[in-house]
Amino acid sequence: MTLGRSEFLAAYETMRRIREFEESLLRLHGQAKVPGFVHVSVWQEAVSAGVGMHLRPEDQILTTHRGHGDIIAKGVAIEGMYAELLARLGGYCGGKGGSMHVTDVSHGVLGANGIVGANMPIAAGVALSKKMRGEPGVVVAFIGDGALMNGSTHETLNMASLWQLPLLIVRVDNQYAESTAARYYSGIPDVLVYVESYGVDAIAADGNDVDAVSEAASRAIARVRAGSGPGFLQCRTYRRYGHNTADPGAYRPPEEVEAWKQRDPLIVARASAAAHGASEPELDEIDARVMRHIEEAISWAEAQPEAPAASAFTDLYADPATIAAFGGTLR
Amino acid sequence: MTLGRSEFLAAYETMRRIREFEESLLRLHGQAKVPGFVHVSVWQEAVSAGVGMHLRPEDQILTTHRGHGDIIAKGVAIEGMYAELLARLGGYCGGKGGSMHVTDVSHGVLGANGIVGANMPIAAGVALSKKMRGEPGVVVAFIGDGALMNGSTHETLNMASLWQLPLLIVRVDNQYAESTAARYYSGIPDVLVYVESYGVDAIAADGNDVDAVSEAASRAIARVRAGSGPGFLQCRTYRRYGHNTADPGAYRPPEEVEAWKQRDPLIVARASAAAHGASEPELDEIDARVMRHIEEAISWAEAQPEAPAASAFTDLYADPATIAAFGGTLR
Amino acid sequence: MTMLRYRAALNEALREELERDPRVFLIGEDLREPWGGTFRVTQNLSTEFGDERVLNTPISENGFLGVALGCAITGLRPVVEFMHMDFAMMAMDQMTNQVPKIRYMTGGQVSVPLVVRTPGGGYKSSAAQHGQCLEAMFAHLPGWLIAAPSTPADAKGLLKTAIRLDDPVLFMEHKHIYMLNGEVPESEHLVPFGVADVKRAGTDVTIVAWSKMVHFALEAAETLAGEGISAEVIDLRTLVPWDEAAVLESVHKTGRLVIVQEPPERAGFGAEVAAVVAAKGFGDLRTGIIRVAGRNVPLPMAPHLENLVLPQVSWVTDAVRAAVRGADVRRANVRGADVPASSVEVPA
Amino acid sequence: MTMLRYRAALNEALREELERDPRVFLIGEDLREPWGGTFRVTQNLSTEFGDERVLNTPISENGFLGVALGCAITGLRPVVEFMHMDFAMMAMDQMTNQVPKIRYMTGGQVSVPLVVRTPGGGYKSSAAQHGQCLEAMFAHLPGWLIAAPSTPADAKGLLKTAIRLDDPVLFMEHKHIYMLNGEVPESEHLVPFGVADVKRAGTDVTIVAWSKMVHFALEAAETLAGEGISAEVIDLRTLVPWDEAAVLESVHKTGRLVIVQEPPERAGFGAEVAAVVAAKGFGDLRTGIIRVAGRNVPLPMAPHLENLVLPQVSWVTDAVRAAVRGADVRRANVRGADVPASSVEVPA
Ligand SMILES: Cc1ncc(C[n+]2csc(CCOP(=O)(O)OP(=O)(O)O)c2C)c(N)n1
Ligand SMILES: Cc1ncc(C[n+]2csc(CCOP(=O)(O)OP(=O)(O)O)c2C)c(N)n1
Ligand SMILES: [Mg+2]
Ligand SMILES: [Mg+2]
Repeated sequence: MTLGRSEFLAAYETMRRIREFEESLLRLHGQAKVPGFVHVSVWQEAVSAGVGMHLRPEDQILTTHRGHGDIIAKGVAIEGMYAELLARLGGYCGGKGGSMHVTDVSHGVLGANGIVGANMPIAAGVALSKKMRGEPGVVVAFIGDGALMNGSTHETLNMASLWQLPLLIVRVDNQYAESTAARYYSGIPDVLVYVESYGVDAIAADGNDVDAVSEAASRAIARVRAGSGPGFLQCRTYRRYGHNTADPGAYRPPEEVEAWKQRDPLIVARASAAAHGASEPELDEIDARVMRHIEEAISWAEAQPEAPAASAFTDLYADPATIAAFGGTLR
Repeated sequence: MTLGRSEFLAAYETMRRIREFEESLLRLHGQAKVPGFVHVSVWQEAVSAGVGMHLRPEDQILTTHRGHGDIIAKGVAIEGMYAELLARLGGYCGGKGGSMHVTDVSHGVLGANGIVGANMPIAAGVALSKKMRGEPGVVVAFIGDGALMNGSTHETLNMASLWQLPLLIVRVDNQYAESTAARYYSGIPDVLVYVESYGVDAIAADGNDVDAVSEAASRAIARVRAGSGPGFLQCRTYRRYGHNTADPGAYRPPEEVEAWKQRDPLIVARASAAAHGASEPELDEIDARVMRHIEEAISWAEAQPEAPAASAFTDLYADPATIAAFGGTLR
Repeated sequence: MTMLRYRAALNEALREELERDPRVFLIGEDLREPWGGTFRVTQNLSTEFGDERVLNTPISENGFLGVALGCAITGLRPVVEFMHMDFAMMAMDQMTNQVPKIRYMTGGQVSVPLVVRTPGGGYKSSAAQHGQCLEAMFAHLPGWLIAAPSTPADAKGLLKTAIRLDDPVLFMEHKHIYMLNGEVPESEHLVPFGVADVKRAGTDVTIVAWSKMVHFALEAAETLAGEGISAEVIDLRTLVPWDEAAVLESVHKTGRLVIVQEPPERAGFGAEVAAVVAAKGFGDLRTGIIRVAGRNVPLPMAPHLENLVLPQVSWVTDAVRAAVRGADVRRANVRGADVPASSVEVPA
Repeated sequence: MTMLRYRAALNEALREELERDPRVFLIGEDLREPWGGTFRVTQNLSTEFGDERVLNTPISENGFLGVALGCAITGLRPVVEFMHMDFAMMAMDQMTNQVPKIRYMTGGQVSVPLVVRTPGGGYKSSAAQHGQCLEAMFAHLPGWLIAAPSTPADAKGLLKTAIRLDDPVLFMEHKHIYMLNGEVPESEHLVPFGVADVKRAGTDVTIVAWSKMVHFALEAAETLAGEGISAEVIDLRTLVPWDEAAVLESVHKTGRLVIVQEPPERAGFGAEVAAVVAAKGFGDLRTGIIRVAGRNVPLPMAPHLENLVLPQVSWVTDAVRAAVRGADVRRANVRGADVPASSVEVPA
């Protein structure tokens, strides 16, 4: 238990916001309002919140297909996220990105990614860029547990160590890659030992306890921020739902799901409220405030017009000379 | 010192054969008889010989752009290798492969590879195939030190461990990847620790001492052969020449090259001759025999006609139905 | 004949070939029960044939394709799945430099009886990294055979053939038609590679398509018939080899060619068809060759934007009308205002 | 003007841009002194600008391209080198799913001022994994710009432009002409993208080429001039965008088109040129479009085999003669016996 009262309340609010955002997406997707497919992070909120609370405006994150929580915890407005996912005007990516590509550069969110593993080397580059330009800050790449097996992990850990990059990799270990449990995809006995073998500092935290995540993240981030080289934070957790909106999650034993239900990070947090000097009614009030915010944000987003048709053909190229060249006029 | 007299003499002969083969290629390339570019393994012969001597006909190897030594040590005839490199009839790959692709399936050589890292997953597949088909034998993938940094290494080590494949990776650590010394490409403090973190058994041997390599290789291969899972053998060594026929090797301090010259594996072996119960004249005789063989093999290959023109258009597809389909007749 | 969905037809092909040949096995991500593949193409197969024949892999596309290649050159017959075609890019070294070249490079010492099954296809609001049809890239790499079936029957028949061929096959399925129903011949149904299927006969214009676009072509042809335009629809079924003879014969009859492809126009496979006809069938052409294709932009997530970027049936009908109108071949200007100018890419 | 070799012209472009803009840096394998790149294109630059501006990387192509992308979207201007174009396949996820799409996917929140320099090219007996020209693959991926210079002057001028553009550029060099000498304008020489260079004017036939093939086209044109055939040679210089107008204008004049490309014919970029002309320039064509291209096989190592597989000057002259002879456009049969039937691939 390391969070002070106000930090705890803030973390709780972030987790609740993520939770309700994710649950609302399932509803909106069920109503065919959110197109495509969506990966939600319900029960994983403590990782997003516990890491995000230690990040500053100059810090940057890159996340995954299951990244809504990480993005919200970095301070991005849910209004723009809803607009994006509902393909409305005002969406962060003009409706072109959607769930797997939410990006808000102004808040240091350099993108989610639909390709497992691909965000890691890009994040290493953002970190290298900071270092080369002498800019302060930390870069965080969130990955899933299954992503660890992709070659990108190896290439990134090696370069991050070699070049001593201000990069923190946070592994959100929900124990499954789609339907595949870790024992079927991993031959690595101990992930921390593996990561340490690159000379990268690696620690673990209970991913369902926001106190634990926060404590570990604060240490890991401080180390990276101090210029002591890259770090790695492993958080064991569990996802409530199937892999995405197309998956009932039948490959998981019901007892297992039931056991993790007890460890819902919001339940865990509520159980610790008193110890943090917070009261149930305070938390109820936060819940109510978040619910109102969610509803308002959805209403706002639904009231926006569709992303304009013209935007299908913008934003591919940046340079006026390029655009001119395609148009036939050249500088 | 673990080799018996006759093993020692055989290993010495293999090393000498590799040495003279490689040196002859440099001459033939200089005379513009061997086209393309060629990577030779001079001073690395102890690794090829020390590993190769423990391999059986049913064992299979896959090697790299610098793989002539590994291939010779597996028992492949140098005649066919010369023919291949000189683009003559009788070359193992019909002149289509050349130095970087020498393959002799009948001797268990499933190919060199021009793409760094690419042979590892293929080798893992050959090992899986053995396991699935219940066939005996070990698969060896030779890699360079620089190759370790490629994502393929990670994916292969993980799958090899996960599926407990009969695979041995031999890392021929000549301390440079082209011009780049290890300190500029690797952030991994200790390669053995790294490899062990996958649950893969890893050992090291002095790559310029064929006794040491043989001792380590015999243990590593026996373990894999016994079905105890994959292994890794790290052999520190040095290459005499530049990276390939286009490289003078100017990035290496002359003192460094000079120091390694003293550790030429043939010199090391000769110094240990008496201890192995062998005499200088015996080794001289081997040298002479090898030299004769090399000259005869070159003469033979040079006397062969060019690889036939038609072969440029054969061997792309195997299936008669495929070939017929391209010809317009279909089954 | 039984009615089967496209994905069930694929499943049946896999089942029959797993049954027939013990060397056949499946390898890819999440193929086993109770999941059976992200698009459920491998449903029940791990239950029926055991986990030894249906391998789940780590998310290591380059690695497990390499593994499959190692198996293929040593006597097994792997059928690989990449969950979405976009992910084949992670395995592109093996896809480019290894699988299609190893037989040639080794002078024929090994064969590569390997199938890569993977679904391409947009129209699902899945954005830029989950909907590409990348067949053109592989068509440019000698060594691959490529199938892109449009119907359940062809899906089954081509997949069975692919598994039996001793050469590597890129088998492009299409996400958007997995649920399409159709009649499928039972058991030994083998469709040969390189033989197109004339899905509808016609005399005024030839429409060439493959995969999902065949259905757009057929819909357009139906509409056009009502206008008195008789369109012949040719489903290539396989792209390497493709049935040049069938297309040239049709163009000889119709004198007009419209090619429909889903992915971006530039350097797509439609260009190859156009180039061959512009060489070998030039004398038969009465008007310029028209390509209907995706616009040269990535796929946007929003469905209404995606529909501006991906071909629509109306684009096909418009193109055919333009082709038929294009009687004056001199400066035919086939990209008139009413034809989607699919190469326009950066409007103001 | 100074005389410079192609690779020295590239080196000069890099030096000038490193000098001009502190955000520019180089990243790739073995770029630093005393090696200066496998083909010595980056010679001396690490000495002049320091190791901070010239990064040597591990053999992690996908990884370091990702790193470069991360730098590009945060204000730096990386110039990446892949030692051989074949190795770009190791980085293909980043090349396909990330670099060219990230701007679009994010609704324009980031730009990608990133250049990937990489040499393609055979004719060096380097076999199947060290000689591919893979430009067609990238032309099919919206988001990339592509340059493929044939001369030292264009090498310099296009590379400087590429580095200054805010969009990702695939810059395809050619190994076989690195030592080619030519006049190069000093300092501020900027060649725009999308503007072809008519390297030789002519009236009977248009030959379109890029990269090394331009020199074959020019050699062929010289020979043909002796036979009274006047060939116009157009060097596209950039493939995305490519100068359709220049080609269409030329074909309008000549009525005949021969396209020369080095890599395998099937689904190469030549098909795109053919397809566009078969659409927009159809009315101008007097005979079928002929492609001269590599055969549809991987590259064999043996030089005498490689020369059967890769285009030769004689193939170009033969093709042009066939085009000029092809007066009767009806069933022109442009692939006569004396023209290399470059799609024939599996003889008995
Ligand atoms: C390269 C690549 N391969 C496969 C996929 C399909 N895919 C999407 S998410 C996923 C599982 C990822 O597992 P994990 O990293 O544990 O993240 P989680 O979904 O559990 O959050 C897979 C296989 C992909 N997107 N990219
Ligand atoms: C994927 C890939 N990247 C780059 C290269 C170019 N290349 C060939 S050998 C080599 C260095 C390899 O170093 P190492 O693994 O140590 O082997 P060594 O040459 O020292 O035997 C490089 C970079 C390649 N062939 N493949
Ligand atoms: Mg997971
Ligand atoms: Mg080395």
